Formats: sequence, C-alpha cells, structure tokens
Amino acid sequence: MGDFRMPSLGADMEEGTLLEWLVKPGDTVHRGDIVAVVDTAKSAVEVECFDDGVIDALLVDPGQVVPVGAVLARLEGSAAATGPTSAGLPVVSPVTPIAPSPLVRHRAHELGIDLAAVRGTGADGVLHRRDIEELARPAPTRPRVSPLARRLAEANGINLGTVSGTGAGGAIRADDVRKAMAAPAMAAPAIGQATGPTMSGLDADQRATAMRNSIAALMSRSKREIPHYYLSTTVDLQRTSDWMRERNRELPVGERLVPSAALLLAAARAAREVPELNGHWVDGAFRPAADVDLGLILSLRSGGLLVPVLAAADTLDISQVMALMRDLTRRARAGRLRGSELSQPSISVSNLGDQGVESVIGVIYPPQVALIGFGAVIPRPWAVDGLLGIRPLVTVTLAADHRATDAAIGARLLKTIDRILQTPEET
Amino acid sequence: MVTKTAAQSATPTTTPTADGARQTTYREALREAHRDALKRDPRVFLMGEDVGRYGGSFAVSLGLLEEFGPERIRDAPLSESAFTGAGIGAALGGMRPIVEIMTVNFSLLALDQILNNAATLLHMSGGQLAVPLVVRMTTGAGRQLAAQHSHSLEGWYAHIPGLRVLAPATIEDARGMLWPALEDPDPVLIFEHGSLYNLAGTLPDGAAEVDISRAAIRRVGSDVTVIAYSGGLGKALAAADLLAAEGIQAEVIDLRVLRPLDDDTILGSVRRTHQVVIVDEGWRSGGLSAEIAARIAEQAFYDLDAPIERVCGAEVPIPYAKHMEEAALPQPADIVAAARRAVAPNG
Amino acid sequence: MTPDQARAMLETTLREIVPDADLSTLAPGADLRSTFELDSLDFVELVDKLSTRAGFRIEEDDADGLRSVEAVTAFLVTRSAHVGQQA
Amino acid sequence: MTAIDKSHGTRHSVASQPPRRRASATEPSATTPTTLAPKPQTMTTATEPADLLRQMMRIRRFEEKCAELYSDTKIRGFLHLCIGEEATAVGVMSALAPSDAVISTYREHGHALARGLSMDSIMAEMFGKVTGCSRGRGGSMHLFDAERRFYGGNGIVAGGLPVALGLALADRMNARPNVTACLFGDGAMAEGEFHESANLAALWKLPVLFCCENNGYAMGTALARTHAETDLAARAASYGMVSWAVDGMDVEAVAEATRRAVAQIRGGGGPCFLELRTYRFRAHSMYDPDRYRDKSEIEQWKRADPIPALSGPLLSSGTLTEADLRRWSAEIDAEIEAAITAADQGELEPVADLTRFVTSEANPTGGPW
Repeated sequence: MGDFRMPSLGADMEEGTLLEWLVKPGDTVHRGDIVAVVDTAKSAVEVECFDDGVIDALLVDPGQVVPVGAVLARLEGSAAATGPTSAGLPVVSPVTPIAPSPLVRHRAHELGIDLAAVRGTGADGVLHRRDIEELARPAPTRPRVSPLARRLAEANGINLGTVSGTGAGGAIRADDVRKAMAAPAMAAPAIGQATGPTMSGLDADQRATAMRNSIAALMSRSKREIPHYYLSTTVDLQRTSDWMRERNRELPVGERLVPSAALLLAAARAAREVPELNGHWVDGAFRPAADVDLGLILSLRSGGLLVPVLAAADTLDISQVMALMRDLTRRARAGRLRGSELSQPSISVSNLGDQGVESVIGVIYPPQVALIGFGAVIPRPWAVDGLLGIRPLVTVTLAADHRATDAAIGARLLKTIDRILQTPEET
Repeated sequence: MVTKTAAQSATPTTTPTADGARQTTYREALREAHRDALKRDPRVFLMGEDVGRYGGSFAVSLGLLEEFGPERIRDAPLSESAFTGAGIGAALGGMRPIVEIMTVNFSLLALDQILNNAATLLHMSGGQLAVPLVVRMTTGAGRQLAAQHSHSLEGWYAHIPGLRVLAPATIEDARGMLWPALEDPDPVLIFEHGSLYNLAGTLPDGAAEVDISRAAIRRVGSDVTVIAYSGGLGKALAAADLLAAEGIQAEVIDLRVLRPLDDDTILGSVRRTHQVVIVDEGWRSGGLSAEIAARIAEQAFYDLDAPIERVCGAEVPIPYAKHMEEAALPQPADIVAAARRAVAPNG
Repeated sequence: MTPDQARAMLETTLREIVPDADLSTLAPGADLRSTFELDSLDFVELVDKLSTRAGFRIEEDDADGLRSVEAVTAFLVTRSAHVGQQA
Repeated sequence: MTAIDKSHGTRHSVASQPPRRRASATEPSATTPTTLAPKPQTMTTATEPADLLRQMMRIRRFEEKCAELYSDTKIRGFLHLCIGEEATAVGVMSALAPSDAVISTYREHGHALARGLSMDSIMAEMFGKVTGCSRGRGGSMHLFDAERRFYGGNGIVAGGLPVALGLALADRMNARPNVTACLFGDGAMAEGEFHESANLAALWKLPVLFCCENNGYAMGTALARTHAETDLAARAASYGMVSWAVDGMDVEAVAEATRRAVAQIRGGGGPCFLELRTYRFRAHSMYDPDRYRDKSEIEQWKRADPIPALSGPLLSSGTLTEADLRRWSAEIDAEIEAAITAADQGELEPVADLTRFVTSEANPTGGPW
C-alpha cells in the first residue's frame, strides 16, 4: 500500500496538472482503477493507481501543477510509510514569460534585434539591457593574418604589425612573414610594437600582454639560438666627466649633457670601427649593416621594454645624441614613438646605470649579434700613474653572438669604447 | 576508352600485356571482382534489380548468371527496401550478400533498412548482431540523366556511424575493394560513379585486394592539396596538370574511403602544403566537403595559410540539358580557379 | 621663498615629470631619484624646470646636491634669499 | 469455417464467425478454433493448455508491473504494453522450434518472454543496465537475444519484415529446415515494406511466417480509417500465400494455426500468413490519452480476455484449481520482484564503452567509425 503520486507518463514529462479527481476520500480503490485525470504537456490522461486501499485524503486540488512523483492522494494506512506530503513538495506555477522593459525593447528595436529570438540572462530568460548591449557590441577588428602566418611570426619573434600582407584583402600569409624574417632591416623588432599602429585598438592590459608575449618569444629565441659570450671592462670616466662639466657650464640648464649620451656615442662609434659586431645573423651567416643604427633599450616604469633606434648614431655629435635621447625617451614613455623609430637596430645598448646597476650581462636581440651594456657611473678608488685616487668608473660589458665573432673581436670593441671615452674632446 | 561492344560482352575482354599487366575497364574490373568473390566464397551471392538476365543495369554482372546460376545471381523485384533488408537478414543468417541498387537516388527507398537496421543492429543489440553486408550502387551525374538518376548522396551515408563507405575511383580500386568489403564483418557501401564504368586503363597482374581503410595520394605536390574522390578524381588530376603548367604543384588526394575518413592522410598533406581545395560533386550545404573542411579547421588550423576552398555541385537538382548539367558540376577549370585563389598571394 | 613655498614648488615641478608624485608621505631626507625612479635625463629636466620656476640658474655642481626634499627646500630658500639680496 | 481457394492463394479462416471489425463497433470473437486437418508435426513441447495459461499470466503480471515502474520513472523511453494480446505471443511462440527465427516489433515483451528470454534480462534492459539483454542499448523496444534467434524488437513499423526474408533466405540457401516468424501489427500492412516483403517471400517461396497481430488500431487510428480493404487475411492471400484469420484471443487457436502454418512452410510450401485478431486493453503507450475509442468497446473486448477465457474452462473441468492459480500468481510475483531487484542492482555500462559495438570489435581495420 502506498501513496498515489503524480505518475510519469513519458520520458519528457516533468510535471502535470491535476484536472479532476474521479475518487473522493473514503472510496475504496483497487490496483488499476482510474482515480484521476491529469493534464500533461500533450493531453489529458486518465491515470490509474497501483495499489489497493481506501482514499484517506486528496492532497492536491484540481488545477494545481505538481512535479512527477508528488503525492496526490494518501491511501489509508500508507501515509506514515511515505516521505514528503504535498506541502513539502514544490508546487510549480505556470510559467508566464515576463516581457523585457520598455527601454530594452526600444534599444532592441533600434539595433534590429528580434526579441522573440533571444533569451536573456535574467530570471526566466528575461532580457536585460546588458544582454542587448552585448548583442550590439561590434566585433573587434583584427588584422587579417593566416593561422600559419600567425604561428610562424610568434615562433620567430616577428612583429605582425610591421609585416605587410600580400594575401587577399591585405591578409598576411606565411610567405610575408618569411620575407620579414629573411630581411631584418625591413622588419621591426618584435619588442616595441606596443605603441605601433596595430596596437592602437587595444587597451592597456592587452598592450601589456602583447608586449610581454613578444618579449618572451624574442628572448626565448635568443637564448635558444644564440651562443652568447660575455666580456667586461672598467672604464675611467674622469676625462669625459670633466669635459662634460665644462661644456655644461655654457649650456642652458635643460640642454646639459649627461654621461649616458657620451656612453651611447662611444658605443656607436666603436661599432663603426668594429663592423664585425654591427649587423645581423640571417640564414646561417653574418650580414654587416651599412649604418650603425643604435638600439636604445628602455625599460618602462610600468614594465616592458621599448627599443627606439638612433639611426646612423655614429655620425651624430654629442648634443644631437643628447637631444635625440631626450626626445625618444620622453615619447617612448608617452607611447608616441613612430614606426620608423622602432625599426631593426644593427646593435643595441642597455644602459642601466640610472637603475643603480653595476654591470649588465645582456641578452642579444636576434638577429643582432651584439649588445653593449653600461652600468652605473660610480666614484671608486682607482690607480692612475701609480697613485690611488677616486675616479668615476663605469663597467662596460659586451654580450656577443659566438656564431658571428670570437672574443678577440669583442675585446676590440670594448677597447675602442674605452679609447673614445678617454678623448672626449674629439666628440 | 572502351566501346559499347566491349562493355556488353559477357566474356572477359581484358588484354594481357607483356609484363603481366592488363588493359581493362572499370566495369570489367568490377565484374572480375564479383566473379572472384563468388568463386572464393560459397556464402557470397548477388541480389538486385536486373542483375541476372539483363546483366546488370550498368552491365557489371553481365554473364555471371550463366556462370553461377539463379540462386547466386538473384533478380529481385523492384522492391529496394525488401531486397536490401533481405540482404541484411541473409547476412545475419551467415551469408555474404552483395546487394546492388541501381542508383543512389533509388537507395532512398531502402534507406530505412540501411540506417535503421544495417547500421544499427549491432549496437542496438549490445554487440550481438553484426551485419556483414555489401551494398553497391551507382552515384553521380554527367550522363544527362537529369534530377532523379544523377545525385551524389554518398555524403549522406558517410554521416551514419557503423557504415563503411567506399568510393573506388580507379580501375585498381574497382577490382580490389569488393573482396575486403565482403571480408569486413560490418556493412559496407560501395559507390560507383556512373561516368567511370567505361574508364579504361591498366591493371597490374595479380591485383586483387586493396586497403579499404586509407586514402591515397594520387599525385604528389607541394603548393596546394586538392582533395577529391570518385568521379571528382579525374577532374582533380586534370586540374593538377593545368596548374603545373602555371608552376603550381598540386597534391591530389583520392579519399577512397568516405567513412571512416582517413584524417592522417588529409591532415598530413595539409600540413605540408598549407592550402586546400576540396572537390565534391555533392551539394555544398551540410555535405561531405563541409565535414572535411571542418576536420581540417579543427585539427590543422595553424597550418592553414589561406581559407579552405570548396568546389561542389551547384545547389540545384541536376538538370538534363548538357550545358546546364556541366554548369552544375565541378569542372577542372573550377578546381584550377580555386587552387589559384588558395595559392596566389593576391587571390 | 619660504620653506613651504619651496616645498610646493618642488612638488609642482616633480609632478610634471612624475604625474602621481606625492611628497606628503616622503621622509625629508629620502632620495628623490631613487624614490621616483628618475634617470639622469629626468633629473636634468627637473633641475631645468626648477631653475625656470625659481628664476635663477642652478649650476651643475649645485644640482648634484639636490637629492632630497630637505636638500631642495634648503637650497631654494637659501638661493632665493641670496638672489633677492642681489636684486 | 470459410475457405476461399483462389488461383494464386488460399485463404482460410479458423473462426466460424470471424470478427469483422469496422471502426469501433466490433464484437470480440468468442469462438473456439475449428479443427484443421491435417495435424502438422511440431517440434515444440510447451503446448499444454495449463502451461499456455501460466505463460499468459506471467506476461500480464509482468507488464502491469512495467506500467507501475514506468509511472515511478524506473523505466523510461517508450513503453508499449501488450496487455490483452498475450494469446498471440504465447500461441505463436509455442509452435516454433528453438532453431526457428523470430523478428518482432516494439510491442514485444510478451514475444520475448514467451520465446524464452529471461525476465531478469528484459527487466534489466528496461532499467538501462548492462545486464540487460541488449546491454541497456535497446530498452523496451529493442530486446535482442541472438542465442534464441530472437532478432529483436524493431521500432520501425514493418522494418523487420525484409530482414525476416533474408534470414529465411539464408536458411533456405543452406538447406536448414528453419522457419522465420515475423510479427507485426495491422498498421504495418499499410507500409510498402509489407507489400514488398509479401511479394518477395511468395515469389521466392521463402520459409517465412507472417503473423499480423491485428488489434484494430495503428496507434490511435482504427483499421477502417486507414485500410480500404480491412480483411487483412484476404489481402495477404492476394500475394499467393496461404493465409488464415485466427481468433487471437484464443491461445489454443493461435497455437494450432501456427503449428499448421509452420508445418506447411517447413514442408517447402512457401510463406504463410496469419491474421491474429486481438485487442490491446491499454493505451498505445504510456503517454497515450486513449481518446480514439469508446470505453464500452474496451469493456466489451475485456469480456474476451484470453486469460479467464482459458482459466475458466480449465477450472471447471478440474484440470486446475484456484489454489494452482494462486500458487502461480505468487511464483510469478516472486519472479518479478527478483527481476526488479536484480535490475536495480545491475551495473550501468561504463560511459567509456559508449562507442563499443558501432562496428564489430573483431573488425580487422579497427574502428569504431
């Protein structure tokens, strides 16, 4: 003996409406008797009970919607043996769709969205304004790049923003990327595109992520492919300091020279004198560059790196270097570098003296073959002509690609830098 | 090409050559495959409309009635559902029936049996009832047979789990697919393109069985992968010749097996060429070409250097008039144009 | 120039280079260059702007000593008084 | 008895007043079978009336329990019950040999039980358990047992008929003296597959027994509303096969007619057709509101209920006692309870096995595909 429950009359039936009782309390029922009429989603069905007994109580009124399994009637003697009564079971009300607000309807109409075809995120699928806005959000524009080209560029640290596409509709294809890889002078460095035209549609986070990814790709490639060797020397900056101090007395305050300018210029002129380190390693061979395009590696305060280029830096005088350095640095930090200022350098300099670093053991930017590092200019004891004195010293380092050169060449570069810094008047 | 006389001859017309290879036709290769199977296995019999006295509507079984008798070459009434279902029952009863249905359009009358029984019984019975049935039918257009004898519906069958779907496009496959299909413990459908029966060529000596699980690379190339099958293969190869003259090296894949698709061969080629053209005489919407394109996009997306191109039958019932029928079907020029779009930088 | 004026001048000037610079929580002797990560170019700019605002040239030898709020304030107060006397 | 001999076929009726139902105004036939000569040899054993009765009681009680289990959501999917039609299931199966083949419909619990599938395996199947006769892949509509040559409940009306021809063809080509019985409803006779199959079976003289369980309704549509000629036996006879109309509420008549037909088929006489006139007491399926027929019609047919129709005479003749019936009921109830317990405890097939049996595990090229 058991309760009489809302039967399941089909695999898709979850609830039913009790339409009519065909029995009343006190009636004796037998297994198989029709006791009620139930309305399902399909039709009204007479339902039977599967037990013999006497109807004790009818627990659900006609018109009520109850889920399958809900107790509809208690048979005498069976109530105690069963679990929930109808009071404990959820009674499902008929679902009436709730109309979206007038504002939502208005916006939907403006945007040509068919409300009947959209289910929102609100309760019972009601459309909210945010749903409409989401539907109306324009798809972000994205450069047309074939999947293969995208993969190649990522693996080789190629900045897609500077590759011109030759495919349909200007799409970048694999060959375009391969050309960019083979012709480094034409390609922009992977690092630095954060301010480039292709990044303008991105927000700060996306830019930072993109920059991080390109730094990661390029540095990984460098460490994977380039057998670095490292050299270091200490240079006495007394003569340069003195000479600059002298010059600065005559210059307006805002145009005063700082030691970095002298260091950059020395690096550029040394690269001209040691052309074996000024150029690129491409397809298994070193290709010297015609000019000394000096990459100035700038660490941004917010993280990330930019490498603006001082084109033909060896041909500049120190005031020009100072002015360019000032201008590039300011614009780099403001995110206003031009694409041409981010072209591929022939050699790069990392000057971390202002960060208080003593020496820089650099990672070469492929396909370049050398990176010159400058540490802080620090007054230290130093022997000159057999006498100990306090001199401003700087540690100059070289990270070089062993595939392109050996240490003797590297040493020559460092010696040249030293020589230049000892004869500041020639700059 | 072989003449009508040869096609209707009941006796083998293959001509041996010096090295043991023979000049023959697709039709004769099919007939030889039947004769071989009927001789090798007493459980094998052929059943279908006009397969006996008439010799087969496409003359594939010409002469077999005389050789094997009416018990094994059974003319059936025009009851596609009944004799296809009888093939299923006979397979359950231990036989190895070959059911011939005249064209794929007529097979729709037997679709209930093929889908609801042949492809389903094994699974629905919890592994108890395997159905080693072979169903052969003609597919494809190109013979001005209009809209009820010309369609390419093999893609529909390739949709159905449990079926192996074969599409021999060469004489060697026509000769070699039947026996492994009969040896398969599960149902196999073989689609013969109506335009291929007269295809003439050389059959290597001793060719009897081929692998019915792999696609074949019919021409190696480096610039673009052209995927075709059945009647489309010849057109793809013709297109590859034209492309080669322009300096574009097309790799031509003959699918051979429409279900299960040989993903390895398809994807392996795409990973080398990075450009794809899919040729399917069937309709584009929801068709076999769509399935192949989707698999490439799913599994070789980062190897693609251009959008996938499809050359499909026009979305019309096949018309009768010759020029209209030709316009409705993929042609070598269409394949060439698609390959150019895929390869050429400014396509 | 009072110490408060000098301090305000430094803060205004510094904010042109480091927009969110805040001196209120800074120890009087804390190093400006390291606190605000000023490199040598920034420092030249700071000195240049201070010089313009204060109305007198700041020599490089003096500039080297402008390391902290305390030092800058003292320098500006002293020099402005000196300049005023001269005027 | 009426016997119409035609040049292309023979139609017999074992009912002296065959129920010729038109729409709902039908009268259940309460006739007993006329003795038909000659008596065929059969290979079956379980044909004692008492045994037939017990089998019908077992099917009835099993299905009543199924309805309850369905309402209780233990059984899902479609559930088609044959309550009222037990005599056709038990009568036909009693006359078949174990080596004969059977193809059935989606209303096949009775056929399966009478054919010898265990109640445990059927119940477990409906519970979706791996211990079911189709490993839970078929459910109520698709019970299979290859060992008993029970080729399944086919869910497509008339879909099993062509397959029956093939099974029969294979037996014939291998000279095996088996009969393939296919069961189907009156609705199937409107399908092309019936007519294709009847023609082909008669044409090739295949050893097929067509058993049409004519319960008067194709789902909710009465015979006369879909068939221009409602005499189904006559239509079958037009294909040139021997056909009989039988009182399908009389299990002994069904058994006898089947024995005769099987003997004729086994003797090489080609296919036979039996129209078994019966009635289902319950709706088409659990979700069927049963609006298409009068309650009075159902009540009228219930007076021809095959179970009391047989138990009454057996009790009055003293062949059986009320105690026998009570004992059987108790045994059947116990068997059902045991089957439910076993089904409840049965394992579910691991989901990892989902794609098993799409293709044969013995397939040399792997799979599934």
